[in-house]
Amino acid sequence: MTPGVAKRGTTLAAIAAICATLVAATYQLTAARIAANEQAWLENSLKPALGDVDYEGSITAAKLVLEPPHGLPGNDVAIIYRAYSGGVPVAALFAVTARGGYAGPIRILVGIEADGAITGVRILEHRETPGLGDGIEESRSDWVHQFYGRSLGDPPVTGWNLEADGGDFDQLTGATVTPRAVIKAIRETLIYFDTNREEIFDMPATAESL
Amino acid sequence: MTSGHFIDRLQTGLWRENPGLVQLLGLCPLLAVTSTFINGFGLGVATLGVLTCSSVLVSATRRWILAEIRVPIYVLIIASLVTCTELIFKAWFPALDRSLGIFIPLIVTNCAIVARAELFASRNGVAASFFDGLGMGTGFALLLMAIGLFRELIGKGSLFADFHLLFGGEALAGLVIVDGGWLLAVLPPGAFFSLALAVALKNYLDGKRGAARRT
Amino acid sequence: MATPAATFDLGTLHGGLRLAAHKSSSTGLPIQSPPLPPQLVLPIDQHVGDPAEPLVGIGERVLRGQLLAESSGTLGAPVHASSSGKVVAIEPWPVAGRHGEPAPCIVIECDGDDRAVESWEEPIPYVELPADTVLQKILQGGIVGLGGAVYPTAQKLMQAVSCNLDHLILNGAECEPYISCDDMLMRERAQDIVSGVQILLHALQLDGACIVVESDKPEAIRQLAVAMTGAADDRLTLRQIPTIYPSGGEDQLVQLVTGREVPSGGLPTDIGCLVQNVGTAAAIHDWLQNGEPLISRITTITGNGIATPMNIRARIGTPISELAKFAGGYTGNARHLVTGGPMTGKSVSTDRVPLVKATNCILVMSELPATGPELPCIRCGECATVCPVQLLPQQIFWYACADDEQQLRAHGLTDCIECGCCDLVCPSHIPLTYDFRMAKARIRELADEKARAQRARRRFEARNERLQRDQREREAELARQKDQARKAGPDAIAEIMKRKQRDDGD
Amino acid sequence: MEFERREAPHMAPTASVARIMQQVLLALVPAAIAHVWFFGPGLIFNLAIAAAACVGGEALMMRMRGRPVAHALSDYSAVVTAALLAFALPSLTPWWVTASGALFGIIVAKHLYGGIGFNIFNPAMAGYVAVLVAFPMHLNLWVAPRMGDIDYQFLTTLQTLAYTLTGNLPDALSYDEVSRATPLDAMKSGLNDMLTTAEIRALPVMGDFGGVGWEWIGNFIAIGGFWLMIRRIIRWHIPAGVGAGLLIPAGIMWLISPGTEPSPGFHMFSGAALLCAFFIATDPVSAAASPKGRLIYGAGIGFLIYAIRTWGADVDGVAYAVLLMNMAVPAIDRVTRPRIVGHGKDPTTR
Repeated sequence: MTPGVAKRGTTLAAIAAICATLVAATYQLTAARIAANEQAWLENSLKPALGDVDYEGSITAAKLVLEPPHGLPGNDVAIIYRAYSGGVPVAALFAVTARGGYAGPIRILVGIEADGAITGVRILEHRETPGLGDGIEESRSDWVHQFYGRSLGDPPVTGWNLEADGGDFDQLTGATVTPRAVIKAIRETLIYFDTNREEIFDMPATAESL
Repeated sequence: MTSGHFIDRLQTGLWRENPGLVQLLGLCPLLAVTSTFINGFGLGVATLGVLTCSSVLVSATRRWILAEIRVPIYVLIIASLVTCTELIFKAWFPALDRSLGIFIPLIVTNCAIVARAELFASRNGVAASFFDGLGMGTGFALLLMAIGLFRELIGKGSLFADFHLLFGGEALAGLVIVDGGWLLAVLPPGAFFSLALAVALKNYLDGKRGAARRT
Repeated sequence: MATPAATFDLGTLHGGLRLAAHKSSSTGLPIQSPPLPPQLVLPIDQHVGDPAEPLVGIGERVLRGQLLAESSGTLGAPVHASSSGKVVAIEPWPVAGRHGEPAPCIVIECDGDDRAVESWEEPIPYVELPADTVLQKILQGGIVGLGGAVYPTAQKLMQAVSCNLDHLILNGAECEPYISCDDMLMRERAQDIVSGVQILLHALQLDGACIVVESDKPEAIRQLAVAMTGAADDRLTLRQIPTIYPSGGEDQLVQLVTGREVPSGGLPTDIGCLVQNVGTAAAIHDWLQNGEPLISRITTITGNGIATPMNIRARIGTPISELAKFAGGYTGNARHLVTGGPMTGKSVSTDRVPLVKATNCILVMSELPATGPELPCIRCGECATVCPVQLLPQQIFWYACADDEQQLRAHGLTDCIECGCCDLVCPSHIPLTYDFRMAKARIRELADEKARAQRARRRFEARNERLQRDQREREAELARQKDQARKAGPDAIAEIMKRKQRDDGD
Repeated sequence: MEFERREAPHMAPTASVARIMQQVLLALVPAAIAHVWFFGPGLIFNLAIAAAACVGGEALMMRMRGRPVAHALSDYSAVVTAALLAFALPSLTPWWVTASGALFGIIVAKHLYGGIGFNIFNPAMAGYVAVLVAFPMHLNLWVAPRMGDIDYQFLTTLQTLAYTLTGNLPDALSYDEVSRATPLDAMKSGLNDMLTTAEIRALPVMGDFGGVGWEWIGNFIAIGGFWLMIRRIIRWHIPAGVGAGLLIPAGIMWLISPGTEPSPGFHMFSGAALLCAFFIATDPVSAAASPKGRLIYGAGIGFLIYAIRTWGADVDGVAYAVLLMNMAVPAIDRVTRPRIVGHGKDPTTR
């Protein structure tokens, strides 16, 4: 080993060490805040779908992760968050995937009260045409509001369709494909909830693999 | 170096050799995040910080940096600074961090930063490098903000929307001028058109100034 | 009609145009003979090739058919007096070949007697003569290609003999609008054409020739068929080709008749074909059988600027103003004078120019209808559709604007035959042919410049090398002398020094 | 006598850009009448607005570029761009959508590239894509055609004009009542819902080949196109290429799986395929130069239309197909340069 190489190696190592220290220090400084932010963000993003349901504790704690096949819409992981009040189940949140949109899967969040009425619907992720299919987002139009408080039976299962398909629900102006996919996913979620109500609330939370 | 030199450095970065307008560096973040003013502002400030710090650090350590290993060292410095920036954003501006997504970590790949380290900071004093980084970073940030402002105005019909991403608090709609706009502007093609218009405008102004000087 | 003796491959022409013929106005009358003009103006150079030198002086009396000028070089054709009279001047005079700019001419004041120089009275029994003797005879007749290219016929034949010829094509296509002189010639003098072709066959030692006529000349075809039947020569065949401009172009005719393509930059003889105009064949007949050199030709005088369009057989050298007078004079709207056809003819600034061997048509036209300004090319591709050489004129135009020599060559600018088809179909009214002519000239200039630069560089390098060599030689000589001196010792050095001083003193 | 000199050839050209463009416009008239019959007078308003914007934009740009304004306007090319854009837009389109498409096409796609003859992209299609991206909602509102639909709503001329000027429908009507899925839309979402083509074809919007009304407009467009071909304004290469590029893959897929693939006839008579084949792709400026190149260019467009319709997110792919092939033109021109007569053959071959 020549002195030149040794010198280069030492310089590099020294600078790497300084940089690592810098990053480590920053991490120490921010880690707690970041974790809190993440938690808050998740809670905040789930909350709107729960409407004004009162519950105790953290909703993210009692999480069910279902691997396909699970009977819920979509053929990827479905997540169910459960809300309890005094040990009594009050509502469940379903993060499921709607198929049949224009541009790939649409990840939606459906909140259902214990009695089967919808507390809220939110779109988590989608790639629908901007200005057209993205009206399903709550921030763009109040299209999702029409589902609030409705349940399987109000309307009956055949009514859970677009008006254009003989159902009870409006389409989005200029777009039918995206709303149709979303309604279908909501309908299937409602049916799943209806048939599996007990199991959903009784199952132990899935262990965090983090 | 006199203060005149520093002003000159600032002018170079801000206008004459603006990284975005003239050198056309860092186009990926420039085109991807500038759909609103606040996004442009966030990434611009982050880039400015990283660029200034990296220039100063590279300049300060330039005596010990051997030519053969300079690139790994630049990468080390810049990557560390970017990681720190990302952590800071995540801790204090989480919403903006989500809105900017991958582009904060991607500041690492912004060639404007490596270019300044290689072309300027490694050959000049700390003070000069500081002003160079400040000038270049500010030039880049201002361009990001200008394009963000333009695209937001044309594409969404609003100005300075979503300020809560940066400052927290209640969601602000900003100044909504008209409801809805020319959506094309906030989509990727709009970014290209906006940058092209900005470059054209700069060339036009330079040409006009050049003509005025000649006569 | 004679039975076909040779089988021909059938080719097709790419593109081309079907143009309004405008020929019937000049074919109503038989070929007319205008009176002798008071003055004849004979340009000394009426052919392509080496310039000719006048053989007569001012004041000299000349007879019809007398040699006036001859080329000193290997490529040229003599000029004969078209009538008898006195040489009054040898001076620059406007000529059609240069758009009305002056060129050296011999001016003869006709005496009206039209006395002929002594020549052979009897037809030359060419069949008994060896082929090269016949070629030599043709050379003396001053005959050039009468289709308009004016290449000296005898030399064209001589060059062809050395090639591996298998096709002799007689061009009676006459594809340009307005021109009908070959049509009238074929109608009225079919026998003379057949006779001329027979002479050509003998001179070339070929056993087949094909006379090709466009299908819009039924009367000419009929007369030729009659003449060929009369001649009972089964070496001759007659063929019709579709009436498409520019089927009468030499290369295009070869392609149409044989299916072979003349290679870029080459001649039809490279692929075994020789093309002669029917008028040239008749002129060969006139010279060898009647002893009359090329002192007159049939020309069409037509156009809406002429009162009575017609074909006339006029003496070479007759000023066009005289011919126009004979054809009833100009109409009120005569604006442009063109020698040759409307597609490739040359616009001339004055009618003082004389009729020359190349003048197959005198076209007097009114102002063309206004076509509007030149607009940007919209790349419609019509020009490429009609281009007989399958060029892409729109691309060439683009590169011509950019002055991109390399791309111009790659896109075949030098293969452009300047037929004018692209001009006519261009909806943007871009003068493509003119632009291409200019671009060609620039390319030639560039090539010349490059060659000059190369020569200069070579000279410079050679000079450098010479200087270096001289230097080396001087050094070697010096070294040798030093060496010698060292060997010879001090005395010798003193001797050398002394000699050197003496030399310098001289 | 003295004469004026001029350059050969001494014959007047017969064609002119203005005449070509006028005849293209004329050829669109039957299809326009059919369009108005089936979809109401919106096309006329769109045409007027697009024409005004195109001509205005052209004049403005020529002025800014210091070129003669009158020349550019007298060639009618801006009007043709306007007509093609108007045909591509739904009959109910607010004026600012039409105008911004027209201005984008003329200013960005045409003049920033150097004006007529230099534009790489088809201005009408560039303008269409710009508004398609910018106003997707407005470009998805096709009114129901005049025939076949039981509960079809038809706006009066005045209501149509009001919509064009304000972007608002009459109070009593909602968008969903006025608009209907286009045949391509219905086919795509039907297939998405796992319906068979036969079931989809039974929907009231479907006609014999394509959609009700659409197929008739297609017929008239084809008639106009063939008339242009007879007049030699356009050549057969590009339409044939588009047809082959679209119909061959569509035909093969349909033969393999007629239940899940729409028939070639449906592809041809739906959307803008025929308009593209005869009027859009045949824009000479942005097309390939040589006949062979034009065949390839057309086939590329046809295939891309099929590909985008079948595998893409968009319902119709004409505009994108044309723009993509516009980009390929220099490459096509390079490889399809015709052999110059007298070149590349062994001259001694007999």
